[in-house]
Amino acid sequence: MSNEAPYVDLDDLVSRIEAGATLAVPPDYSGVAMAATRALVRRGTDRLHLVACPTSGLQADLLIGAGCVATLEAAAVSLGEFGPAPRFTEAVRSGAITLKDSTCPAIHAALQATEKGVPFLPLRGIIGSDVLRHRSDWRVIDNPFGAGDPIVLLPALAPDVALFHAALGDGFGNVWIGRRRELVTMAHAARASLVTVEEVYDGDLLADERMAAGTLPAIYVTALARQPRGAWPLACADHYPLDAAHLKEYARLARSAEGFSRYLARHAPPRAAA
Amino acid sequence: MSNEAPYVDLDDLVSRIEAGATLAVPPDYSGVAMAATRALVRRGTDRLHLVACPTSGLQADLLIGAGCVATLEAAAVSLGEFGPAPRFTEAVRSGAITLKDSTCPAIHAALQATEKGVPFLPLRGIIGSDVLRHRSDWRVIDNPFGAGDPIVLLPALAPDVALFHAALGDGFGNVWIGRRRELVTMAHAARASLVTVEEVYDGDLLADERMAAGTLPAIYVTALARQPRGAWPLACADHYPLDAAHLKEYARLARSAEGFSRYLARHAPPRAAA
Amino acid sequence: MAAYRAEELLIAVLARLLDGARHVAVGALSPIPGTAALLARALSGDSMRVALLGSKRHSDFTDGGRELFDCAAQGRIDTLFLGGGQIDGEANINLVGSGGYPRSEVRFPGSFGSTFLYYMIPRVILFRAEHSPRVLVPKVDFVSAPGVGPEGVYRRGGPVALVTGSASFSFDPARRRFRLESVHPGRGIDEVVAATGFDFDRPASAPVTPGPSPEMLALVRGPVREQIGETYPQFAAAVLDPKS
Amino acid sequence: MAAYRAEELLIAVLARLLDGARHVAVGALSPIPGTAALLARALSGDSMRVALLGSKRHSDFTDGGRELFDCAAQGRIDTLFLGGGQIDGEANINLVGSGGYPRSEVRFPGSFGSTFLYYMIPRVILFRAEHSPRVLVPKVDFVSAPGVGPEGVYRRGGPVALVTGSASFSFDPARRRFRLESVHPGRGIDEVVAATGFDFDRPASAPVTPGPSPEMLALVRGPVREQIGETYPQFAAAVLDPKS
Repeated sequence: MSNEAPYVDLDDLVSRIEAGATLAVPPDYSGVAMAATRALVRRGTDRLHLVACPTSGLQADLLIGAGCVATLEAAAVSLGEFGPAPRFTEAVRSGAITLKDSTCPAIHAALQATEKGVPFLPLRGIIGSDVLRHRSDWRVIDNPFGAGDPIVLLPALAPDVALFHAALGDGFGNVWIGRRRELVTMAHAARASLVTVEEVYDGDLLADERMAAGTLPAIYVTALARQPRGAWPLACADHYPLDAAHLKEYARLARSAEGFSRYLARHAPPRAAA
Repeated sequence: MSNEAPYVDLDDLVSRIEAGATLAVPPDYSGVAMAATRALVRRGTDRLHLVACPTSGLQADLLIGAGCVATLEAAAVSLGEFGPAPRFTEAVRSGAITLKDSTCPAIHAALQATEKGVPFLPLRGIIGSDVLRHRSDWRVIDNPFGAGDPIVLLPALAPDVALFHAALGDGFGNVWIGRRRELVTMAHAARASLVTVEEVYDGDLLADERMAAGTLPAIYVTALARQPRGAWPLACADHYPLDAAHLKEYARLARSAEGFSRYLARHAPPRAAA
Repeated sequence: MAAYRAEELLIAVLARLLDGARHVAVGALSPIPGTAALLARALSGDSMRVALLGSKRHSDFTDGGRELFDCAAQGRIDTLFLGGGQIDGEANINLVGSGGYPRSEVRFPGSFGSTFLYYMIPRVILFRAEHSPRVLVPKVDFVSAPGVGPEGVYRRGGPVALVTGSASFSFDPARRRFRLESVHPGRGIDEVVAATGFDFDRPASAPVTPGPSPEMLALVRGPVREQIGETYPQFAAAVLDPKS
Repeated sequence: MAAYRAEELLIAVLARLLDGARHVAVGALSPIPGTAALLARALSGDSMRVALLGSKRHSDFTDGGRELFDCAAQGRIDTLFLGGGQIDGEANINLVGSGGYPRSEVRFPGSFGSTFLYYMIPRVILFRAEHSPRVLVPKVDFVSAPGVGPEGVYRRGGPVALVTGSASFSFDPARRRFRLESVHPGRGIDEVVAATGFDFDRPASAPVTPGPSPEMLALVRGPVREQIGETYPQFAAAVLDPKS
């Protein structure tokens, strides 16, 4: 509960994500920092190694379409009910991004390896899949506690930055994430965590045991920005649902490069034009 | 949120712990089911493989003194401010129990291995200690992602039963554990979890996102008993602090076998005498 | 004209396959399987557990995104629905893409958790509405997860059935083959054979898949529709609403 | 007679060793180190973080018992206090027992997290109030954690100092030796040598350990006493209360 809470403005927040950084982001239902993502696009930060923890949607599609992403590590990218992620699909076809296809529990476990300070974590399944065949960074060993029992080892995944949106942050820099504990693992594994919050909580989130149970302590939070509707057009917990009309329109526009450019010009114009 | 909550009485609850079972219990500050422990002693359940997750105090001392424990796996056992755990110390001296000395993060990680369904988890440190020298069940391998980098592998630790006390349980069998998440790992790793609760929560703990964040879902809860002051003489979250006078008296009595017998006769008399 | 929609038939077929299941998991992008699971739960008198990925109300998980996978690894989930961009005759599934890798001509979303769950959950039910040679192929272009084996690899589950918009199949891992169990009303067996890119076992005459019971329809159009609407609002409104 | 108690001196000595620390962890059964950490935090204007095992109010952790160890593994904790039933001249520590294993004649509580943290936290400060040949031995009977090495084993931290009721030492891992830094008021250097079961480096004349400043005493007897009282009520009441 020590230290002044490091609240900054949105542009300052995203300026801490350097070109070429390994950037971890949560799934669409978990608190996506969409306002910060648009700020990142406006800024033109590129060559990102984007890690979806473990899947992504609009956020990945936007960053890929805007040319911010060099490498994508994910278990899946889609717009959910609104169909395939068009810029992702197109980037795969054109070879514009390097793919590290993964599977959900592998991304969780690889982040947990970094959380625990170990070089790898084992995981069942996977052997016999083409996911493994294309991951030269994964290893198969014989389980030292068994015999003739091959098992996959996943190397620790250490993002430079975790970026997400949460309902509440307090004046000490603690962030309430509720039961979205994939955000906790991301923050533990990342060297720095940047968080936008819907509201500032008046008090100490760690002082009330009920709130503390769902709180990521400030230890792991590098900087915060207050950003009402910071997840829009995606949902933010109990604050607002996703904006279905907007996502439908995005899915339609992003089908073509021209449509996507129009979308960007409207929602994330380059800084000079803003 | 399905299923009827399996509330039973205390004796029924502890009858589900069979002689010879591997029993996981939390540290003294985390919600210890002391009333259930006394019921277990009264019942005379023996040959337990007791796993402290990762340390224990009064509970382990009581079970060891009463002859319920064959093997103890722990990172430490002590009465904290009240001194050494006398029956534990005496049982070590006399060789009455088999010791599996461990270290806190090893117990956490070995439970996480079972939680994740993997046969082992790696852990840093440990090499060069006598803890490792006496654990023939642990292995050292060369890190497959490095070179000349030995690392310990801990085999998964799978308790038959986890036993603990929590502040709240609801009518669906969900249990509120707040930020005492070692209870979550224990319950995930154990085949069955038996829980005593201080109070029954009127409503669904998973329906309120603030409570849900600190809730162990009923999926992992095998049976519950309502047991007000169920952690006494240890503390229960915000409900009551530990009973220092009682612990002082215990520490004094338990120094001798006779004193301990007197304590047992008063607080956990055998069933026939009760 | 039938008294129910095509989707309602599929929901009923999938729900019947859940008879006796205790804990059913439904992955992302699965409105029909999700509805089937919630229907089966309602039919079980709420004694069945359902974990619906992406849902807050119809998921009991509180330990973050990994809990579904950890829970499956602990053996606490007995049944899973999975889809596939391509499925082949040995029940290999492809959720990644067709026409080359990594530069796939047609890219699917990705493997999600299939590369793990297909090995770990005792009963996996494959579902894909489209029944065509494009989906049901002789050999998948990318194996997100293999239907069987490999030999010697730890595995405690796998595919037991495949339901499409035209038919229901069971799967025999020992013979690595599907077997036709029933053909949906209005479809012919020859039509199914022609639309399937792989060979499969079949009885001389396949029974017709039974339609949803009135009780099922009432639940799907009533309380279950509302429940699934939290996670799939478009689907609940456009497909399940009797007024739409 | 000194204007402070022996415990208050030790608290001051330990707090001074925390100068510049950013995140200090204190294990179980450590009232004096715990008080020192809370004092150092107060002196830092609350810019230092303290994680006090067993405390609810003076721990920011919300991820269960493993978080302290995970947090250390992530490199987020720079300083740790550790005790030892026995400590030897190479800074090996024994928290398990003396006189044989497993049937130790004198059993200590156990290794706690030392077998991990001693390797992982950059600065570990050893503390033991009792300064006797029984505690400070030539070679520990059981190595809960080694002071140095073994060679080739991943290690990013270890012992930097040892404080006892009689003196302060620094530790040089390259030479595997302690060096006497100061002797506490009222103790003589010969007395320290006689009470230490291992050999150590020492200057020709060792300085006297400075006592607590008035500011330190005021904090320890006031707000810090109340803070430590949550975790160590007996200690706060019996030792730190100026009225006791």
